[in-house]
Amino acid sequence: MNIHEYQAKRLFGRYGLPVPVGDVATSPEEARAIAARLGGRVVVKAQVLTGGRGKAGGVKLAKDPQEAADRAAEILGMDIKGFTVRQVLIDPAVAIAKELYLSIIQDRAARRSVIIASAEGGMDIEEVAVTQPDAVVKVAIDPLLGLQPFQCNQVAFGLGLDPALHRSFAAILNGLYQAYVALDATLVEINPLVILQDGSLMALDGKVNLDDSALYRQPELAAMRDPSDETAAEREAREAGLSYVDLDGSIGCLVNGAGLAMASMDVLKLCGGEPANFLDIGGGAQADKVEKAMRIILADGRVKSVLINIFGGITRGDEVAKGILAAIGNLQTDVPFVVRIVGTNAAEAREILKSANLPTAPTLYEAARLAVAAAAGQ
Amino acid sequence: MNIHEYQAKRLFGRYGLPVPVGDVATSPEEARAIAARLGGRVVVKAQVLTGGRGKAGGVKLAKDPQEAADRAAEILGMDIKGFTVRQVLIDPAVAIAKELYLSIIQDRAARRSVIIASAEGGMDIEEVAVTQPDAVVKVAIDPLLGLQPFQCNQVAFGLGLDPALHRSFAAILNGLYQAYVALDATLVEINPLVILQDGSLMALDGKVNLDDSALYRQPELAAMRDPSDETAAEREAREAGLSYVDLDGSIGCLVNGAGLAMASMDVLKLCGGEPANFLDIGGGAQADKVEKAMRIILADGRVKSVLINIFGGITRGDEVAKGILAAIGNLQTDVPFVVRIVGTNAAEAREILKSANLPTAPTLYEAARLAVAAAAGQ
Amino acid sequence: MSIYVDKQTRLLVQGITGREGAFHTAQMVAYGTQVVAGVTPGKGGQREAGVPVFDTVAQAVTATGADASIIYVPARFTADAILEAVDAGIRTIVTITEGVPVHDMLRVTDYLLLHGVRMIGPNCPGIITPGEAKVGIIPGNICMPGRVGVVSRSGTLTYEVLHALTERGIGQSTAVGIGGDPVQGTKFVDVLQAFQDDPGTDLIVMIGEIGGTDEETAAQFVKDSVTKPVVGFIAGQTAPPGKRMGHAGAIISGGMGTAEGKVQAFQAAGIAVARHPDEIAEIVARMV
Amino acid sequence: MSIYVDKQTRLLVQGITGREGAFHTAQMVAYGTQVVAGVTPGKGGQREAGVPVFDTVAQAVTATGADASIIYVPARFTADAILEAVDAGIRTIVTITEGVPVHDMLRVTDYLLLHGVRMIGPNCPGIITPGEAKVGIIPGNICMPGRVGVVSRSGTLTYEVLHALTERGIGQSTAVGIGGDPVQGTKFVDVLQAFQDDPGTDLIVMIGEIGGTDEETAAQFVKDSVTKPVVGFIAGQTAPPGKRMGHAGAIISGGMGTAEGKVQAFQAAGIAVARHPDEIAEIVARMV
Repeated sequence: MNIHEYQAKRLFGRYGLPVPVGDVATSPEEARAIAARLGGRVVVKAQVLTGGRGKAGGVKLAKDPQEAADRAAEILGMDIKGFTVRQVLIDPAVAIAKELYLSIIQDRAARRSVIIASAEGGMDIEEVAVTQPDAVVKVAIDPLLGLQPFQCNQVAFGLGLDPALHRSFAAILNGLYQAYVALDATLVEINPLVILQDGSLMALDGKVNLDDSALYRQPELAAMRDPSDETAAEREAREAGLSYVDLDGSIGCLVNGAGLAMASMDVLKLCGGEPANFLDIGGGAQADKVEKAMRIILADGRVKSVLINIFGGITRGDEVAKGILAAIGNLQTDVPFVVRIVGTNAAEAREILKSANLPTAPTLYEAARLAVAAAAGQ
Repeated sequence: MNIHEYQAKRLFGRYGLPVPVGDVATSPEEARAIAARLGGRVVVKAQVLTGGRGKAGGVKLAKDPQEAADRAAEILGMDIKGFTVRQVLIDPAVAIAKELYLSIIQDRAARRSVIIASAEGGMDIEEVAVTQPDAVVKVAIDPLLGLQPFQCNQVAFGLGLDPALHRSFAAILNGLYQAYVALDATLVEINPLVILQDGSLMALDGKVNLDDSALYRQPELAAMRDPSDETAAEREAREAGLSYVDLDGSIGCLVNGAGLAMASMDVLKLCGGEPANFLDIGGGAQADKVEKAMRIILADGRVKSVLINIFGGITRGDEVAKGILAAIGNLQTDVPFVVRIVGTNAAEAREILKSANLPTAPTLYEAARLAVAAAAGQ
Repeated sequence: MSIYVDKQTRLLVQGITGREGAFHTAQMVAYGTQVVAGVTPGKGGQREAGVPVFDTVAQAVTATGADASIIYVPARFTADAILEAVDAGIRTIVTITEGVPVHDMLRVTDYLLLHGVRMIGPNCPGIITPGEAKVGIIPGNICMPGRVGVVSRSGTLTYEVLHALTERGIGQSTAVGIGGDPVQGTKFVDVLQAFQDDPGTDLIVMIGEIGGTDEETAAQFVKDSVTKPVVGFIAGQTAPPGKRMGHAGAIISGGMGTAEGKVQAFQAAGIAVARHPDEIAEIVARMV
Repeated sequence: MSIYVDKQTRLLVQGITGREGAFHTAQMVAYGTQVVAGVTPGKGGQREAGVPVFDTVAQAVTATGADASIIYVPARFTADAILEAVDAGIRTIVTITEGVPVHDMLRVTDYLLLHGVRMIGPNCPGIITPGEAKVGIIPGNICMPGRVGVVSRSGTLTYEVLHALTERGIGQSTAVGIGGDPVQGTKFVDVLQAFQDDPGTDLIVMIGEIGGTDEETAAQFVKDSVTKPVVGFIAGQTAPPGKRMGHAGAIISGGMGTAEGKVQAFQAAGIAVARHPDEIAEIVARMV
């Protein structure tokens, strides 16, 4: 789960990081009031859950409250990479001497959290890593020990920071790591971390990605979820305990297991179709869950056919088939279904489905071919 | 460093442990006022930095404020194992269903902190360990992981606690471990941890031993030091950066290095003498430190002679000898000194000392023999 | 021969009295796995599927000599359960539980590595050595003893492959589901090394998916250190970037972890890559 | 031959520009120890006693190939310095610093053990392999090369013994001061095992003191696993219970750690026990 810049910076502030004192506005009037309260020049920043808002015109300077309101009016409602801007952050403009980059991420391959820092702040770090690999400092943190003082030194010396800044930099890095652990974050990023002209450090931007699996113990963070970060169907699926991702194609997919669901999408594509979604109904195939999943899939008007691919494992295939029939029976739809059940009692399952006039197939490839044909009206 | 029961329990309270709501009194009048404020029966407990106060009559029940004042009057001023009682703790008396023992100690051999628990509370745990070893539960804590929930389970099941108490017991054990780490304790102990008749748990007594080496980062705890825990000479030595322990003999010892100091005492004993002190002046032998050490030794009127045993290592022996002479020159004393210097330039050192009429010896044994003879007036 | 688990494995079930734990314990016992003990705090002294239940892992190990453990406890208790197993001397752990916080797993996997304890999972279907032991939830009836080693990040997709192999009469030495989380106790390379060392394995099937770089690392390892033939598949060729596809670890981010890159890495390492799942067993059948 | 350090040891000094660090670096260099680098954060680029100084241990190791480190930093920075050395791949660490909090050492020694890194100390005089390398503060001029191994919890008491041995013409293979703290990186048994395995050591001198049970454990180890003759001494026979005798670890508590008990354990293990320090070299002289 992602949260907005203003939320990230508020959280950072709790861990002692120096952040701007700005506030968030949902209207030009609010933006004006905040700018007036802050005094001086401000920066108006679109709050959207995607990158690249600067290039898209979502970040603008304003020299007074009226300009802040004008800029906010321009930015609010903008579409940035498919996200509509509903909030702007009004921060005081600051005099920047230098921009740095600082983040902590989970390195899957190393099974370690890694500090990534660069003296080239404000830029895309992945680009810096490619073009100036020496400018990127990486320090891995032992999860049992946590961040150690010597590692703060390594990063500070690696960035070539003025020794006078080492102490405040270490405090920021420690605060950032504390936040990272306490918030169950998968990424915390400050880009840019700026050295102001008065010589102090400030986290001018902030980004936090959260671990969905840990939200149960982060109720405050869970409540920060922005509805715009998922479609209505995705939210409905999440609340029903289904893994679902909206896609652009015309063939709905209903599969048990994430790997099998991806593979099913892949085979549809291989057969010339386009999947309308990823959907994993999880273990077994209880009738109520199947029905809920079908409703979500069919709510997408673009869906022209549905591929159901179930591996009957410990749950017997014939029982799964009955569950699917019951679910389809409760739905009023003309969209054709192709069902493929494999595994335990698959033959019996196919008999049951055929007797209900549902097209079946013995292999995934064949089922996908039928679903693609059905979507094409054949 | 040790602190009093009432201090330990106040600290425990900060970590969420249920402790009695009593207070400490230095006079019968204060004891009366506290008992009146608490209401009901109270227990009056001597606050001394030694064990066995119960057997010594230092813990008494009182049914009302007047009795509390009377019992406090009896206990205040008592001598318990050489410690004078200057404070009493007045705690509400509670209805006890069962007494448990719970502590966390540093196990030097295992280089681990170890939880020690027993269903036989209120008794000397070392006795229980010998007489009923099965009644003692030991669980070692990994210092990198810290205390884990499964370990709380192990202790709770090991004690045979009612499952209804497991949750509150785990909270106490977690709080105790937090305190142990946060306070840099070498021991935290609750004896007894009681199950009250209402079914709740309470830390009725509390003991905390602190790591002297960590006091620099525990200023609040360092300030709790009870002057009665060390003699005036020990305090003076500690403040001068000298390791010093008061003993009962007649021969002062001034040595560089703790092991060599202990060995020097041992040799005095072997030669029929009794050391008056342990004193390690540490690395080198700077004249001012030597002089300070001599003043502390000579302040003890029982001292009849002084053995100075110095290993001249990187500091040359002749320089050490000059430092000793300078220090002795500044003191006005009739107490005889025997000096032994070994190591680098020891021969030159002996020449310098002899020319100043100080008795010297080539070996520790010989020096000790001379010091014992000198103390006997020979 | 086999890897990780066999007839000698003395298995303990953590969370044995839960719904999942009880159901799968019965399945594992029925399969012939030596399930010697179960643990559920507070249920010590009971029996589940004929297996004695203990309050703590230490008690269970002392009483039964268990040397492997399977974990079915809820996600919020999983890290503690794993640490308890390590502490009690268990040497092989299979963690079925899904949804364990990543920070928990970072701490736990570090601890496991330092203590030399093998863990499979979390969020995995477990291990099966057909005809010997089933430690997890892989259906026993879709497998048969043989000489093909299977390793996969997936659950049901693995079952498909096992089932297809068995239907063709191609048995398996051991099948290992390493799980779909970003931080795993056991990676592809660990299992590849084990299969390479196992005289009972002649060919290896490796089923990857989008996200992370473990398939790329595994491909390099195959190139450098595996002499046995490897057949591979990557799921998620149609997955869009930035979206988590069911598994917590199945996400393309920052241009990394695409199916295309993984397939290329497999091909560059000489791994025979199937275009769709049905093809995996077909290719294996041609090779054995 | 020798243990732990020799002519090949490439030593790094942590805290090289401090008063102690600078003084003893000069001494170690003068003795002939290969001191290849020093570290003091913020002083990178300087030289101390001719040795290049770096800001971090990682930089120093990369630049110089240091494989051992000696630590002279103040107590409050010692745990961090040790962890930095381990992180940079240093395999042998000598920690001279006194007064390191015990909780710090519990964490650090656990980490060292898990990573297989040898640490001597803290609160110790270090190691000397006469004629080869001096890593610590043991005066070089009181030692000579030979075949007696010395291990001790003490500083100057050890110097006494080394000096007495040298005066009698009895040289030493290596002398190790393991330090006087309650929690040590290296215990008597570790050093006994190393001397037992060292073909250059014929006889072992072990100098213990009151507090803890390591001498008792060492005695049992001598009985079980050491075939070379051992001469022992225990300091603190006149120390009262409950009082810390200078060393943080030198305290009799709960009736444990008495000199009497340790002497008995030594004797029961067949160790020749000296009654006073002067006697140690006398006994050794009779035995060699």
